[in-house]
Amino acid sequence: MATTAPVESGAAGHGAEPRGKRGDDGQATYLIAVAEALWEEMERDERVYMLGEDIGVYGGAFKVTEGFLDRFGPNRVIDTPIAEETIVGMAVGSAMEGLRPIAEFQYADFMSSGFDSIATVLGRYHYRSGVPLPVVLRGPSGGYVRASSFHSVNPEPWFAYGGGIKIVAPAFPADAKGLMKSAVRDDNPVMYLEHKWIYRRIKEQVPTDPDFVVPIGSADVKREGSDVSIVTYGALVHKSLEAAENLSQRGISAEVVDLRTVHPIDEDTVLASIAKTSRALVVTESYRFVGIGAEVGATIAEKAFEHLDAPVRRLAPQNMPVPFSPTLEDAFLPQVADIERAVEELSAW
Amino acid sequence: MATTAPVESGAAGHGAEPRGKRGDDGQATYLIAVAEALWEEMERDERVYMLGEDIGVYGGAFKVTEGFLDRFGPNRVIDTPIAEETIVGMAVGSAMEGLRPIAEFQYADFMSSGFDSIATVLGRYHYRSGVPLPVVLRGPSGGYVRASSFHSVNPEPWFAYGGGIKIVAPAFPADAKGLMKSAVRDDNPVMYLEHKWIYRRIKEQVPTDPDFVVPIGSADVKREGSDVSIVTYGALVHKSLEAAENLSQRGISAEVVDLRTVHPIDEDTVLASIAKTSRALVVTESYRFVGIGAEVGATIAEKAFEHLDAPVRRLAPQNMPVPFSPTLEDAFLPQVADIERAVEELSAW
Amino acid sequence: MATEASAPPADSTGARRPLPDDELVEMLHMLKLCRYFDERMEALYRQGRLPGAIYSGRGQEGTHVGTAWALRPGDSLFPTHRDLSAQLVKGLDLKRVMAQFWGRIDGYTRGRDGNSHIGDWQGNKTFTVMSHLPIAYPVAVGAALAYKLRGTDDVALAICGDGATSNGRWHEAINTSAVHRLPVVWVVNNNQFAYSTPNALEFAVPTIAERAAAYGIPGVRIGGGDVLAVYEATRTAVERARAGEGPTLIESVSLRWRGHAGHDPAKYMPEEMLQQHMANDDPVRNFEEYLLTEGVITKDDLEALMHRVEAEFEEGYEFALASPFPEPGDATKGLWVEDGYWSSEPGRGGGTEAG
Amino acid sequence: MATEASAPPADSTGARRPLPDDELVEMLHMLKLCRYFDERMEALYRQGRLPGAIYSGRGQEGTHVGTAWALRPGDSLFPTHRDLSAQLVKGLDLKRVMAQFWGRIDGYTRGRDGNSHIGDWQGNKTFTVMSHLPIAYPVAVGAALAYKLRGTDDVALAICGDGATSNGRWHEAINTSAVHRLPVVWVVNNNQFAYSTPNALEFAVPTIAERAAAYGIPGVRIGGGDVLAVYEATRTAVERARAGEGPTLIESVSLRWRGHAGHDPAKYMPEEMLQQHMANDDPVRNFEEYLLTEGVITKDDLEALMHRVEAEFEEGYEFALASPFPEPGDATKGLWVEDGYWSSEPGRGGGTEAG
Ligand SMILES: Cc1ncc(C[n+]2csc(CCOP(=O)(O)OP(=O)(O)O)c2C)c(N)n1
Ligand SMILES: Cc1ncc(C[n+]2csc(CCOP(=O)(O)OP(=O)(O)O)c2C)c(N)n1
Ligand SMILES: [Mg+2]
Ligand SMILES: [Mg+2]
Repeated sequence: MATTAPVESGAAGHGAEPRGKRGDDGQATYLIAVAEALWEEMERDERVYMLGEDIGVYGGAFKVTEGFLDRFGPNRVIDTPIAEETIVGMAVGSAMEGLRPIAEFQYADFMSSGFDSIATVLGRYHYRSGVPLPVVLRGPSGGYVRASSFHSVNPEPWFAYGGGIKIVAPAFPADAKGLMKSAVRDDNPVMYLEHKWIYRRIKEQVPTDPDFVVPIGSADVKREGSDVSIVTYGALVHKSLEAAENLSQRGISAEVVDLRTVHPIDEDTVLASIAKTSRALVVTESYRFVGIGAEVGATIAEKAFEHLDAPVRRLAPQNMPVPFSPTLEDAFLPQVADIERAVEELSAW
Repeated sequence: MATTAPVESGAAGHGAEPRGKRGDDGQATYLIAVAEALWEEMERDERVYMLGEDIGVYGGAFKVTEGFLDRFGPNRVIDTPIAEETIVGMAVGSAMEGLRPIAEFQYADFMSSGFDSIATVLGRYHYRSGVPLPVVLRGPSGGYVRASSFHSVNPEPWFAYGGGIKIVAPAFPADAKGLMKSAVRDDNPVMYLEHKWIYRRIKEQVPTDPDFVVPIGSADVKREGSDVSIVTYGALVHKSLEAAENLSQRGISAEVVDLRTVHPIDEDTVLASIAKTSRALVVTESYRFVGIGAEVGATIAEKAFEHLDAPVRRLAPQNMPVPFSPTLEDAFLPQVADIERAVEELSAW
Repeated sequence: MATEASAPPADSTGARRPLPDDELVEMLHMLKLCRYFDERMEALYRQGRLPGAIYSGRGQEGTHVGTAWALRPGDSLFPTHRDLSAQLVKGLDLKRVMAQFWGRIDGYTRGRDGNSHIGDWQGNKTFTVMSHLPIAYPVAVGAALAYKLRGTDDVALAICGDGATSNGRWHEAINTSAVHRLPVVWVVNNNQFAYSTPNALEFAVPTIAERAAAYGIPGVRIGGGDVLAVYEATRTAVERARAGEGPTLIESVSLRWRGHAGHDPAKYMPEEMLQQHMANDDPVRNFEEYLLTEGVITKDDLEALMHRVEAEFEEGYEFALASPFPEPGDATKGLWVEDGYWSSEPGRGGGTEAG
Repeated sequence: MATEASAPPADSTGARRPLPDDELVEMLHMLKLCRYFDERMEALYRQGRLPGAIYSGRGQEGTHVGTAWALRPGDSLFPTHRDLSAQLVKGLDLKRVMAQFWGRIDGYTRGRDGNSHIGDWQGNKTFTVMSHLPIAYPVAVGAALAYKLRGTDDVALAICGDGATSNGRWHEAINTSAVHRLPVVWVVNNNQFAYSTPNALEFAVPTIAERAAAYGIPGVRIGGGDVLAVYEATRTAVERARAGEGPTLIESVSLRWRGHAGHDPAKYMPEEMLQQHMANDDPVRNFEEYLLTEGVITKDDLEALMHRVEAEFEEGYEFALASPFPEPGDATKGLWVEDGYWSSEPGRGGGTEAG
């Protein structure tokens, strides 16, 4: 894991630095993988276009769309006023006319400023009209970067509740690329959450096949284990993998299930893991109360009851703003040590 | 239970008819109980005032504030423009200056139009500043009245997730009165959800003591039982009681726990009931995915594991708009028969 | 500042009437149909024979018919709960509209929504109305953006009420459309009340049209009692938009003759105000008299027209009540495109008696 | 339409300077302090010695100092991320401000937020800044409403940027305040960019001030390079509000000299534009020269002033680094009033090394 130092100075990790390129070894950061997917989909389908704040000349707050304006021009890379409700409305209206918009939110935090157009219009229009809305809403979410209350939110439950919007939150570059392609090609609204802590930290080999996709709605077991299942997503996949590695030193075998899609949830994969381990720890950055972890916990309790040898534990932050100070943020968000402790308690049951 | 007929014609039950008065028998409808509490609190404390759309001359879409303008005048009963973000902002700003605002939303559905000011400002301001915000947001929520997608919402999870706002949803007139008084006297933000299906349907004896309060955060067992616990709130408390009565004819004893406050949840009362029955059915009008039922289900699974003899079942609508047509709404929302069936399955476990 | 609508160009025949006579007669037919529909539906509602809610547009038919008349089939309309008449002009089938009011499968939303929360995008390019005000305004920006990006000369027209102009979405949408010079016409149906709230409690300027200056676009104010004035002002704005000259704001002033919804007796409405408007600004009677004076129609034509209107309503009513309710099992279908609910015919086994 | 700010009334001494000399000197002190603070903090940020983010207000000190100067202690200020200088003028303690930047317990948010997301309601009547734009505008309406209902003559003043005017909240708040004639002053710090986005992509009118006409309130446009012009325009607006005459919209034009935040090199900013503004409209240098020419200060005074500023910064820096981090166990306290976190002194055992 990278230390937090370079992030602490660096304005919540957002980018003066250029996005960068794949290394000669073919490895790509998560940031690059997202940009590659967007670029290839823009190349593939003329109907795909982007809109958002500062995505053109500036290339986006995190440089995801750097270079897109030069390549695709101002008609397909549109800088908008600071009007999130209208950004979403524009996406919806143009999708009704057959375009396939990708709207960037400068931070996922500001999706709350477009809430009504997202939850009321985007999520509910197709059910009442039959008109498909192939809209992608994307933005950087999550904490661990000293960005405090308004630049660290995990908005997924807000937008899962109303329904009608698929929500993905990849943890690895390859998944990020494959899920973005699926999102752009999906005829339903998709919210695509990019974890800003992962952007420049995690790199791996990423497929170059232009049609490489990761299906929406499928979870993935990132580490096999037999004693306890850790069900998680986003930045916490990496912290869970680190915890699992440490636990293995102590003879505890933890399986790590990466949801990848948080709405709808891949129940089969989750339940199969529980059937194997009989113990479930649900680890989310999404708040505890009515968070994604609550849904996963309730689902396991309802559908894997006969397999459970221990209570379904949730590890998640309390429902309140993410604090700024390092001592507070570290105490507030789940850490590797917290995961290890929870797994040990569960396996002791 | 009243039939739905008078409601089907009657514009989603909203009110041309005057609010009405207590009967000579001292019985009050839920609608009257809410109005009584507001009236008494306005009388008790000069700092309390109301704002919202059409609450003055018109007396509110459901007539809750009928007569308030005449009694308290235009400085304490303020008609606002159709600007929910600003209605909430006004409440927050005036609360910062020591007033105790009560903001009415014409329907709880339109809380989504004030989402950012509610979730971002109202819910998060005290944690970062230490300034108390004694604000009450109230409005009619819920379905079963043929009011379709935009006049039937259960918004509670949207506003529970971000934290910092207590949320109450009473089912009986006495609870409605006592909880409203607690809400107005609370120094924290409180969202008060009035179920429009209950407004004029349910009446009972309601205390007249001006200081009768029902504490926020306390659930109440509305019917004792030994075989299965039904944990619910709002209109479904009444449907659950009807189901419990029917089940008792068939020798099944169901306990009905009325949460009354949906955030935070009274875990002690819920867990005590599960400890007694060992079987839990969570029935909510709040959607299934990341709804209040998910939280209750996950909490029971986590904290009452050793008591459970059966999986924690959830009965809740899918996450999508509430449809208009009688055949669709009846199939979509949980009905008495659905509750009976679910309880029977659980007790057969 | 608001400018008066410029007089229309003389048409090919050199006559000063802006439309050929047969179109004028058809315009009267729509005005009559909308008025009759509105009255009959209210009567049925009062008798408890109509479920759900009704939002009367009576007194505002001039605004609805006049604006929608200026649109081509390929243009899109983004209305509110109050604007059913505009949707009928745009092409909605009265039979399917009435099926929607009774929650039947042949309604445009297949029973999923009721009353004027209706639309027919696939057939007539009208947005399926949502309650939240004015939430269709930002969506209209998107449709207009698509026309610009595609290089077509289609136009989007959005309507909302006077009260909705106080909402932030109204500002965002108009501002954004002005920045990008999009082909959209912004109509405000100023019926002088937002539910019980008069204009003076919604905004502090004398007219809504003058607010156009804050967006650098033209603002026009017209009386909704004159359907041709509304039509001409709208046509001018639509032509501007087609020519790539950007948005226009049109304020059409009328009065809401009935309550906000069927249940509302509107006691807050000054009786004299109402009487005056009904006496002088009735868009239906005004237009009828105009056509009679101009000799475009005769009293006999008028009678025939009314028979036609009544027949259309009866046909719609029978169609609606004969249409089955949706099948209960379909309640949760059609949320996601891939389940195919909307691309196939729905089941018709729901029966015609309320479940 | 926008009107120029009216000239200030001559003060008691009959001199044309709007403020007593000692106040003018103190005004220069604040201008210098804000400029120096801004420069030093950026340097520390670049060296990686400052955590989190910084949002430079350099070049806009005239707007911040001039507006805040017109307020009384009992008046309230609703600023954004860019307006720390205005908060300093309103009375925030530099030491506690710097403690906030370093996430320490003595910061105004007790380490819960960083940088200019700060405020001190209890002490100086400033709203604790939230990022969402311009979300403090509606809150300012509420404070102003309270002043009106209470019958006090206090005033609320809210600031936001040019870009934030495109957001619906901006419209709602100003419109509502105009309808109820509330004692509030709406300031727009037009630094000509919203992050990388120029005015032309945010709105389609030449000035923001002229939009006041859409709300029936006065609109004033002034150059932020002249702190006294800003002060006088604001004082006029504040007096209007105190007198119960309602809101005023003030547009103060400047330029953002640095990037949007510390990480932004602002390559999109035309070099010449920047050079010109720095040469002609530097509010700090302009005011310094004015006071020198007017003989209000001497070169020696100036030198002393700079020493004072440097000393204040050093004191603040040492205070900040000596202040402990919050105790981890307090992370979840203070969400609800009843846990008493905010009504008691917080623990100081968090140490001074980042955990
Ligand atoms: C955002 C929002 N808030 C509240 C409502 C409830 N509501 C429905 S219609 C209405 C009045 C609308 O007035 P106006 O915009 O003038 O339209 P009209 O009904 O007069 O045509 C209100 C407040 C709503 N639909 N949307
Ligand atoms: C609702 C919302 N959307 C997006 C952002 C991200 N953001 C932060 S500052 C900024 C630019 C603001 O420009 P302006 O209003 O002119 O203020 P300035 O920073 O220039 O002082 C943006 C887009 C935000 N804070 N709030
Ligand atoms: Mg109106
Ligand atoms: Mg700016």
